Amino acid sequence: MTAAFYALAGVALVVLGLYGLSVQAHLLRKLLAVNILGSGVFLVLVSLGGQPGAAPDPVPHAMVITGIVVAVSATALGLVLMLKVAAASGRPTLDDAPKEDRCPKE
Amino acid sequence: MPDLYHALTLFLLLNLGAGLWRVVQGPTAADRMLAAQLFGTTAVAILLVLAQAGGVAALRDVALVFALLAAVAAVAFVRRAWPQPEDEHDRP
Amino acid sequence: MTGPDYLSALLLLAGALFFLAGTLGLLRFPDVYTRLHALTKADNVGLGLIVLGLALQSGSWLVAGKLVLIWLLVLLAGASVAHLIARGARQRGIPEWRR
Amino acid sequence: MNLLQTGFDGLLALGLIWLAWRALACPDLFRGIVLFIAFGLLMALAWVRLEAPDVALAEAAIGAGLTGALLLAALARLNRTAAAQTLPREAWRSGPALLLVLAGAGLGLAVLSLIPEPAGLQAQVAAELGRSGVSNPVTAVLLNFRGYDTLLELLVLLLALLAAWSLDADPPRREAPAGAVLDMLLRLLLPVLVLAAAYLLWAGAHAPGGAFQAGAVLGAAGVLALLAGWRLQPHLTGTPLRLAVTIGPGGFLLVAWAFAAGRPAAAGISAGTRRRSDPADRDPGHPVHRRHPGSAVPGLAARRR
Repeated sequence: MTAAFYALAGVALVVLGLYGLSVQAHLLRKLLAVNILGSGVFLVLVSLGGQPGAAPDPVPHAMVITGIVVAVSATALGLVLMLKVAAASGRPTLDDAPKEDRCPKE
Repeated sequence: MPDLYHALTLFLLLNLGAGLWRVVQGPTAADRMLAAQLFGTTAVAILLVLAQAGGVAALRDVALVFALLAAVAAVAFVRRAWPQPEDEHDRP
Repeated sequence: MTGPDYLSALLLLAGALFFLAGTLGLLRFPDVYTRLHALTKADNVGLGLIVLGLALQSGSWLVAGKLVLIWLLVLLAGASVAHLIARGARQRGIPEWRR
Repeated sequence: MNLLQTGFDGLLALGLIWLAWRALACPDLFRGIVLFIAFGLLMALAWVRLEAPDVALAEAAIGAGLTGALLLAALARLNRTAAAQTLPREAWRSGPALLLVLAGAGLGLAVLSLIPEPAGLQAQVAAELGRSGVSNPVTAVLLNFRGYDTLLELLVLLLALLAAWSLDADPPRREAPAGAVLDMLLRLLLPVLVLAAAYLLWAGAHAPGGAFQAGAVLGAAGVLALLAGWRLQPHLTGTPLRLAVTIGPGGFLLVAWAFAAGRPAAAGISAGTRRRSDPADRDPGHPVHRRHPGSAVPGLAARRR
């Protein structure tokens, strides 16, 4: 029961993250979306690894810990890249985003 | 006693949910950060109660880490992200 | 339930009450400074009462000590952050609420 | 499993979804980041309810502490580059949304059908746990059974740090002095943070905790010091710092290389399939059984930023 709640929440987070990643133009938003997507995947992994009454499976736990650490370093690198893009082009979006999504240049 | 613990965690979680309204509503950035600070404390309380309820001593370590790092986000806000004159992103 | 159980249940409920008061204050008070005041009630007293109630139940001095340590750390962080935010709000000229 | 716990789980799951949606959808980025910090807090509670205290520790240190600080600092510098921070409201795209809802429904059904999963790897891990030298199964998996993965993860951290260094010509900027209160907070808190990191590393052998969580706490300590305006002495930031950040992965690589060179047959084979007669398996002082020395590297990686 517990596992089902969190596994479904994880699926919802994956969907939300994918939607945000594909629709939002702002790079910081995209990074948030990737993080949320990752959290959803982690939730599904861990909630499927346990059985009611039994000791939980440590392998997904270890993988998720690794994943969390990699996610934060990837996020940090992404933030630096975003700042570079914003400094170079004057807006925190990628150039191939549709025109109407671009931030007005100040 | 276990029922009291579980009722308490549920109550604290509801409290936290109510606090979200302040994050959404603002009006100033400081108000949103205050609410986040309260969430941290509430999470510490929930973890401590869960540790006692389930007999899982490790959850006290999680609460300890929360308590240790409670200030990090708020300090980042005060030192970096708080715009000098309160400006447009403080409007609701 | 024995005597200490009732006492710690009472303390836990009182702590929950302070958390409720803190949240209500955060939602209802009119400006940053008054909300700060409400927040510290939950931080300091609410968590303190809950820690006290749990420490009575823990049955070991080590665990009780750890609980108190966690409370002290939250106190330290809460007090510093409250000061920093209040000072920042003053510097930025966020007006105080007047009736 | 009683009603109160079910209520807690349901509320927490709904709260996670709502927070993720609002963090992505609200027009103001700062509000989105604060909601994301709250999301990290609730994720830690979810790990607790899923009986994964090790993961909860990592999430508490990283999701609720480090990531929020990094995002807020990046947002502040974004403002400084005069980039617009409030976007025109994102258009609602029904096409992708519909597609993703369909995919999500299929994914949900698939996940639900997997829930009464026959068996994971817990039996295998439990069988080999005695030979791993630690009694916490998650630590055993991370540092013994999947030690090479963990080595590669250290390299990932190092690569991220190097890339950030090469890209980030951070112009020296003037900072307001930290003030007496923040200075005092750091003086009190930093020693406790270092002590707590050592405690988590030590506890990882027999209880939830371990190198990653300890490294994350150290990293958060470094971020806190940076935020207060504390900097390394100039004579420490050049070659010494570079040497310091490579010691961890370097030492790990050296151990792995020595191990592989000494016993070619066992190299690259995970502990689960290793021959039972292996003499090194019973030797608790064997390099593979030791905790790797690079636990501080995540901390260093974050410290420079």
